[in-house]
Amino acid sequence: MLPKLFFGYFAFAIIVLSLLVITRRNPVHSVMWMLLLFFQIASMYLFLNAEFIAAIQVIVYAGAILVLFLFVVLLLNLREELLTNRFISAWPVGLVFAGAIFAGAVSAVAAFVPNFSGQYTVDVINRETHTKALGQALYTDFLFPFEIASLILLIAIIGAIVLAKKRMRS
Amino acid sequence: MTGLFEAIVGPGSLDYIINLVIMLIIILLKIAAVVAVALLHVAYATYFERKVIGHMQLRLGPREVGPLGLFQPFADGVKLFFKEDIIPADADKPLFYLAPVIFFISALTSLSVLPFFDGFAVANINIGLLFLFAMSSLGAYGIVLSGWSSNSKYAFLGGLRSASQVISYEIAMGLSLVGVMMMAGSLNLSDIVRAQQHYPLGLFAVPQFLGFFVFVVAAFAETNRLPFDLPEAESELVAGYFTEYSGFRFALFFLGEYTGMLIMSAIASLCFLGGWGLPSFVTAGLPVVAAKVLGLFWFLAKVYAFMFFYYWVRATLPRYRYDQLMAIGWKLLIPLALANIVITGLVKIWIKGMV
Amino acid sequence: MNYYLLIPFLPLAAFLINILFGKSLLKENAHWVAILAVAGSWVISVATLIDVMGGKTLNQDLYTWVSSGGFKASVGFLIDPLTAVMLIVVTTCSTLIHIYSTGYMHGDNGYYRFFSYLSLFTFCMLMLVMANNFMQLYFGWEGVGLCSYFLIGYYFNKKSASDAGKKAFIVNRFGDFGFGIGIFVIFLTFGTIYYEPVFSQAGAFATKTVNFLGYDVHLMTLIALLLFCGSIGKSAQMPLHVWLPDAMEGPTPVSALIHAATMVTAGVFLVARCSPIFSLSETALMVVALTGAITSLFAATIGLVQNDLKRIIAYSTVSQLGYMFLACGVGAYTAGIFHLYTHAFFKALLFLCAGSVMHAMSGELDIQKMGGLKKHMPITYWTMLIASLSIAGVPGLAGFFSKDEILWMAYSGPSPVGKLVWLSGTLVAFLTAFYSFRLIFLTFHGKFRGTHEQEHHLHESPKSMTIPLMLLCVGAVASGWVGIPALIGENLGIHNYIAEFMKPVLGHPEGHGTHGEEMMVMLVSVAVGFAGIGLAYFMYMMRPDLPGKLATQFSGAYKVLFNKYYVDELYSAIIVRPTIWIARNILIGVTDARIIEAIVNGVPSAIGGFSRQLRKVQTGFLHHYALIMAAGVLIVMGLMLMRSW
Amino acid sequence: MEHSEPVIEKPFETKELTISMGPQHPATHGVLRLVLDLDGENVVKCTPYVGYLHRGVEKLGENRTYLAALPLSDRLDYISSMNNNVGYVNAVEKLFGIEAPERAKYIRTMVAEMGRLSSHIIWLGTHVIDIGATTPFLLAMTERERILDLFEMLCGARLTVSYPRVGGVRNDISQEFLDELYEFILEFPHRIDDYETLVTENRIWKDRTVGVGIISAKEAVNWGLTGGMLRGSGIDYDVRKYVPYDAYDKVDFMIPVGKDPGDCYDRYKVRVEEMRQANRIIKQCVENLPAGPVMADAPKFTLPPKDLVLRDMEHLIHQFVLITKGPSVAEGEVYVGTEVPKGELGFYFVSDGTGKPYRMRVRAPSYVHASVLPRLCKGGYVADVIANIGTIDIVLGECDR
Amino acid sequence: MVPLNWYLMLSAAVFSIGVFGFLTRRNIIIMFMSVELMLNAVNISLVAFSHYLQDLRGQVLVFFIVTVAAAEAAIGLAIIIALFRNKATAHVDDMNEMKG
Amino acid sequence: MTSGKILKTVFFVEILKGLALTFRTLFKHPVTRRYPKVKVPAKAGFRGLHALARNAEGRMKCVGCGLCGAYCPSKCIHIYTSEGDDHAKIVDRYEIDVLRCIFCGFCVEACPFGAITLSEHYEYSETSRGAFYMTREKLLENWDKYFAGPKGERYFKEFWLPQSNTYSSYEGQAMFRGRAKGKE
Repeated sequence: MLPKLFFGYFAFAIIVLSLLVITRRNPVHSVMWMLLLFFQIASMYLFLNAEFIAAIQVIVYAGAILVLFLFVVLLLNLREELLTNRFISAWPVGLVFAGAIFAGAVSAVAAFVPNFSGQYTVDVINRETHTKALGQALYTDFLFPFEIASLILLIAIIGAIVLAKKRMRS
Repeated sequence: MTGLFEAIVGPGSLDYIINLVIMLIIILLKIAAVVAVALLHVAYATYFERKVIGHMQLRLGPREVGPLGLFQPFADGVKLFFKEDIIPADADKPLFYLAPVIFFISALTSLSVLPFFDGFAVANINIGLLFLFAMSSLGAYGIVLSGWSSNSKYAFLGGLRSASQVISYEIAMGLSLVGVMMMAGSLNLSDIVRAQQHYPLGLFAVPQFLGFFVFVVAAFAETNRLPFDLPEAESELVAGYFTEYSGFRFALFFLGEYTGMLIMSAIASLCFLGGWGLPSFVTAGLPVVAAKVLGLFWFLAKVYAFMFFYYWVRATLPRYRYDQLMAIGWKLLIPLALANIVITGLVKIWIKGMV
Repeated sequence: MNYYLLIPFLPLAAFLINILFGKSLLKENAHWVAILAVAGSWVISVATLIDVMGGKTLNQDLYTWVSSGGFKASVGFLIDPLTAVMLIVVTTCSTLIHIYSTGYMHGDNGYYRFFSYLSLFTFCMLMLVMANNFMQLYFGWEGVGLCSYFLIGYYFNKKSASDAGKKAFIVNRFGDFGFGIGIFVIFLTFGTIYYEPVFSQAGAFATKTVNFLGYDVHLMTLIALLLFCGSIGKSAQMPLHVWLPDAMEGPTPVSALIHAATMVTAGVFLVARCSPIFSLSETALMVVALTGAITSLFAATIGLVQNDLKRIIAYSTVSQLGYMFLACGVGAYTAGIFHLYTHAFFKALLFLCAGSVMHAMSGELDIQKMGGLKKHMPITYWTMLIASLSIAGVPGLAGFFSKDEILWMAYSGPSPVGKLVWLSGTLVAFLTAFYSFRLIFLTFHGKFRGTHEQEHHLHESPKSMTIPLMLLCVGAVASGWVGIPALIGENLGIHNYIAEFMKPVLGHPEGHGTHGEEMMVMLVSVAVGFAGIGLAYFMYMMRPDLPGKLATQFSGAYKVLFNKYYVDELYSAIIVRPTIWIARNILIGVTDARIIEAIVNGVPSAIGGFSRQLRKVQTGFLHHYALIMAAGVLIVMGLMLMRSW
Repeated sequence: MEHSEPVIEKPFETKELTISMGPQHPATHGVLRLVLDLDGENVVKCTPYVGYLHRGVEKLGENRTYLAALPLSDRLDYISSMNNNVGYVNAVEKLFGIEAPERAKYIRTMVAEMGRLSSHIIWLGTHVIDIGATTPFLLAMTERERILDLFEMLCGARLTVSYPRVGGVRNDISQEFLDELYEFILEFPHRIDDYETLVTENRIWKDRTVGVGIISAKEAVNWGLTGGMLRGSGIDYDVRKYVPYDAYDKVDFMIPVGKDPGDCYDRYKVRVEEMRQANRIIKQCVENLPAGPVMADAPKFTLPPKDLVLRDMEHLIHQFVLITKGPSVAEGEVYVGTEVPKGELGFYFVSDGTGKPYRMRVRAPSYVHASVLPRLCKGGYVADVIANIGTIDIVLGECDR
Repeated sequence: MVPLNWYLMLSAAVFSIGVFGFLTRRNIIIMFMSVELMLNAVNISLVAFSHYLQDLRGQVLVFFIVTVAAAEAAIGLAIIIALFRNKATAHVDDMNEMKG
Repeated sequence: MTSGKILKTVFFVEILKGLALTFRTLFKHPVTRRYPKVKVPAKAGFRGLHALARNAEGRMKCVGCGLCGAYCPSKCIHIYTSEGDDHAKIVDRYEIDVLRCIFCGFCVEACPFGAITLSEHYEYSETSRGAFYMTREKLLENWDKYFAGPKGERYFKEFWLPQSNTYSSYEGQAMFRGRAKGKE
């Protein structure tokens, strides 16, 4: 009962916050709701025994990506845009599409029952600590993707600098 | 914390619920105790600072309110509470209200994972250090939002400066602690303290001197203290991001800043200076309770020593310029921290090879 | 683990310190860090050598770099006699050249940069020679290449320098391409890239063939030749030798360290290191020997007529490298390594002397504008003279022993081309003596031919430069005494220490010559050496007008030689220009103008009408695209759902 | 398809942020107002606005007798009023054609250098505190307090001293004063060492000042800079040395100079060294102080002795005439520049023969130095503006007059 | 015990909200945030899978998604800034230069 | 850069020196004067609040000549006189606007009779402007308050300037006499 109650709370909060994120007029407010949303998601990860992922969610998503968003929003200073329409005029079309995707997804997962048990049971993870287990997986089986990920980040850094660099007036 | 979740995820029964409630009450009491004690310490940290810096400058510091001026923090608190709360016109009010709260809460939350003595922490979680990073990265929101929502140029400049400073130095700080994590093999703060007891002097500060140096500098920058207090550089930006705040909201920033210092000192004490650990010949003959009390004493002594260092440096050094600050962060500290990681790794492999 | 590890990591630490703090803190003190580190490495190398002589070897992994599937690579170290000798060569030269550089580079803007590159180079070179697997070897290989690129282009403001750097880099790519494939083939064949299992299993694959490009190729030959590709590039053998003379654009200490004593010999080291593989393939050995012989002859002839001080020495280096390959090719790896070892001393010395001369001449390199420097710079003169005597093979000096060893091995060895390469080697010895002394006579004797201002400026170099010269000079004289051939040594009771020392790693080819033959070979080589010196004396001291006359008389040959057999022009003609020509004429003129444009103009006009209609789909509005994407997702989702139903 | 302009990559036109620094701002030393146009942290343009403290000193001077206008000069540069007084009386003495007795000259030199010390201490403290170091400020203030105590002992006022008089000084010094002063100057060099320990070699201080606010010697001359600003750029010019007044030709001191082009650090070094030299001058003045009168015997120009006024008719008449009409001066004009802590302070008088100046003009170094501020700040960072304000060492009382 | 389906449905709901936001908002920054929302929806389902299937691979994937999201945010926001320089607007319907 | 300098840079020598200095200062005696609690007496001859002197009989010394008002640089002294029965000048009002006063002490120098004085009193803050407009009565009261007894006599002996000895006699002038005794 209790777990379901908690899940209900998280599900409710996450959905409401998601809706708030996409409907606020002021992007700064959207960012703030998103911050809260990330916290809810991180807490939910804790319930799923993924503490490292929860920490990552807060540190990277809330602490880095969202700050980046906030910076850009502040930098562009879009105050005058607060007066115009939030949505495109054909927003019902979007609603239909989104609804269809939701319906499709729900119908796909409605009858889904997991029937596979891997080696990382809750006990194993608790014994080894989640971070260690994840680290071991990352640095052995997923070493190559890990390196690629670092490369992607490097490219992203360079790309961002090149794109946003101020061009000298020659 | 994992224990709690197990309890929740597992099958519920009445015993469970009762145990749960008792546990919750204990946790709440712990939280209350830690917050109350911490805030008291924060209050006296300001007093301590004013005294220390005063005497370093041939002054007396506060001494009029109460004996030796000991009630000065409360007098300040009362004054701030009753001051008029001014909100600038055109400020974004919700965010203006929210910003100091975020700043303060993010600092306060970090307290929950600090082990004050062996076996005592509000939450002894496995990712303690990561949790601290996560919380300190949230502080940036308070700063940016206060700067932006004030609708003031000085505040805005201060907010941007501070946010980029905090974000930049967070990297250096995180990397500086990686060496500690590697040596301790854990992110759990209690484990880190315990791991240190196998090292000479019971400190990581000795083998990790490079990391410690980077950490100290980054800690100063993270808490916006001299020589890195540019966000609130009085001579340039009046008061930086909280220029427009007054009264209670200002007090929240103020408290948040000092709590931040307290937490940085606590991290330094836990990760580099041996935390509650003390030479075993001292604890050996003592009963458990006394040893624990002594542990708390040691911990606090280390924290206060570090705090004293904060004040000491503030009394001595001038302030860096913005570009120099960034240059130090990115060009000196981060490479140094990376070098520290590499060296730590190599030495670790070396030692492994020798064994 | 033990202290051997400090050997590469001291220079690495020096590099890190210099690159991080050099600009801000150390500035003109940068050399201290580098010198201390390299000197430390040298001390440990000596200790290592002593250990190895005591029979100790080491093969250990330090750190697992990659462990993915069956592939495993690590940072690991192999210390055996070959490595020990290489360590001595690398650290000795490196230390002395570091010291020399403090004088040579004094006051340069990028002082700390120079020293950090030098340290990095030393680190990479040490990693190369100490590797216990091909991956790390390749790492060191590319690392030294990179440093070489940095250092050739050190004066990056100078276009010729940066061009030379690029040239070296690109030319090396050709070789490294083969080398890389070679390592892949090794991995495919043996399933590992560690020396020890590879070499021990090599025999089992001795007769295996693989299908390569439709031909059945002898597997070991394939591997050996692919590896040798790398050697050709790195050691500047025909036909990839073109980069080395150009590399002289770098600072002279760099030429001495990288392009004479250490990096370029990596190719020889590679062949020696992989001797178990090469020995299994007669074809490959023959290729090696012939390449070496041709290159040495070829470079020596070019060296005869060049006027640029450093280039002459550079061609001499190419020629001597050819010699080493020649030795390896006839199976005398020990002799090759021995020559590598002695060559490092006297060639580094030659370069440093050249640097000293440049220093005095304010950067002038044309030997036609020098002369009579002897009285101005006695130390440089005497050391350079000794180096030249050594390279010319005058008995008793280092060059004599190693060169003689090679020639004797070629003559007596089992190689089918042995006699041939012996002939060419002897000829090269003559040419070497000749051009070396041509250099000496033109530079140091006679009258000064430069400008008055230069003459006024002439001076001996500072102590920091001359002391390394003198130390190297000792090496150039004495380093050969560890390999005194049996012919002489037997009577004196001296062994051929180096041959014995190397035997466990490199083996020793059974010669089948008599003492008489050996004596003959030795006498011939000594005789041609003296003949070369004498001819040079005759042409440049007694009859200084003769060279000019000869040049006009045999102007065709002279021109060919002077223009280095037109190799650069040849490359330009057969590779660069045809490519451009094809691009310009065929691709643009025919393909593009006639064929493509016809299609391009015809089809588009047909399509144009259609696409003008179709284009309207592209509204430019992001939302439309997004909507279409969503629709696509929906369709895919629908299809999947339908399949599952 | 409609024709559209090809999209050319426009340079990113950032909106420049204009902030008004001052007149109420912690770092602008009074009521200086700077309007800064910022591009991020970079200063694109800096416009100083002055005049918030304008009191019309020059005009006031024209309505007072030469003798009575002296206290106005106190209030020009109110942290070194002694030096202003000395400048004023030197100019008036030249106009009157009288000369102060030897002892008075020594005393003036002595107290003027004390004024220089106190001014430089303020400059050092504020300059350093603006850059963030708080301790030197408070340590230095201790010493300034001692100087002010000495001033109080000397003439009964701490800040606006009005001590020198036309023709000498107000009163002779007391023995306690002299002894106290000597104690002070023996101790003071150690205090300078303390400040220097905290600042001079400090890497942060160097980072903040070296290469900031660079101005070449030639430019410095063209901008009309004087004092530490000029000497910081390597020009060896000091009024005390080149046009000596009072007892400056009888004491031995050096003029510290920086290098060309000079930056904030050079000016800092120059001024710190000036403090040491000032200390030296005071020491020499104390040791070589001659005996003798402290007022010139010039009854037409100086107030008569008080004890004689009521006894002697002639003196009483002088008293009345000098106070109500002012001294009678020949027509003419005079300019005298003196070296005050900020630079060259010049007084220019045009006399029409009456007891009041026809025109009184003050050449205020602070005004000149404030004008160079935009030149120094341009292209730097916001934080450099602070360093530059500190380094030009202006006092708005003098600047605005 | 909460069934896995619930998490997946929650994930689907958040994803659909993200899709809706992306399809209908005019402000490009909010559109970007919608993308982040969708990524987070996927993360939720991956972590849930990982937990229920007792396999860490799901979480490893989340780790990579976070990395890629960070890279994407950096590049995307840089593009937004570059766009803003030329158009001085953050509304996507004002950006139709790619129109055929 | 010499190696010594590098060492200094790496080990933060100059910063450590600064830290050592501040640490030493921590144990020095503070110089703060705890003003309202502990008052520092003004030095003799301090130019503080004005007072009008009384003569031996207790009458006001001022005769209303008006020199002080004429000399005053800030023009803050106002004297209103009238002719008395015996053609003597009667001072009706003698008023000083203390808020305008700059305490230069020129009025004291101008007064031929030693009537106007500046006392050593410096704590005269008030809450209204009116309190600073000193009338004759207030000024005389000041005299009683601050110059009662020998203090007043001493004032005229020492601080009533200039005096004839500033022109003529050099006996007992302050001269340099080495380090003062009793001060180590």
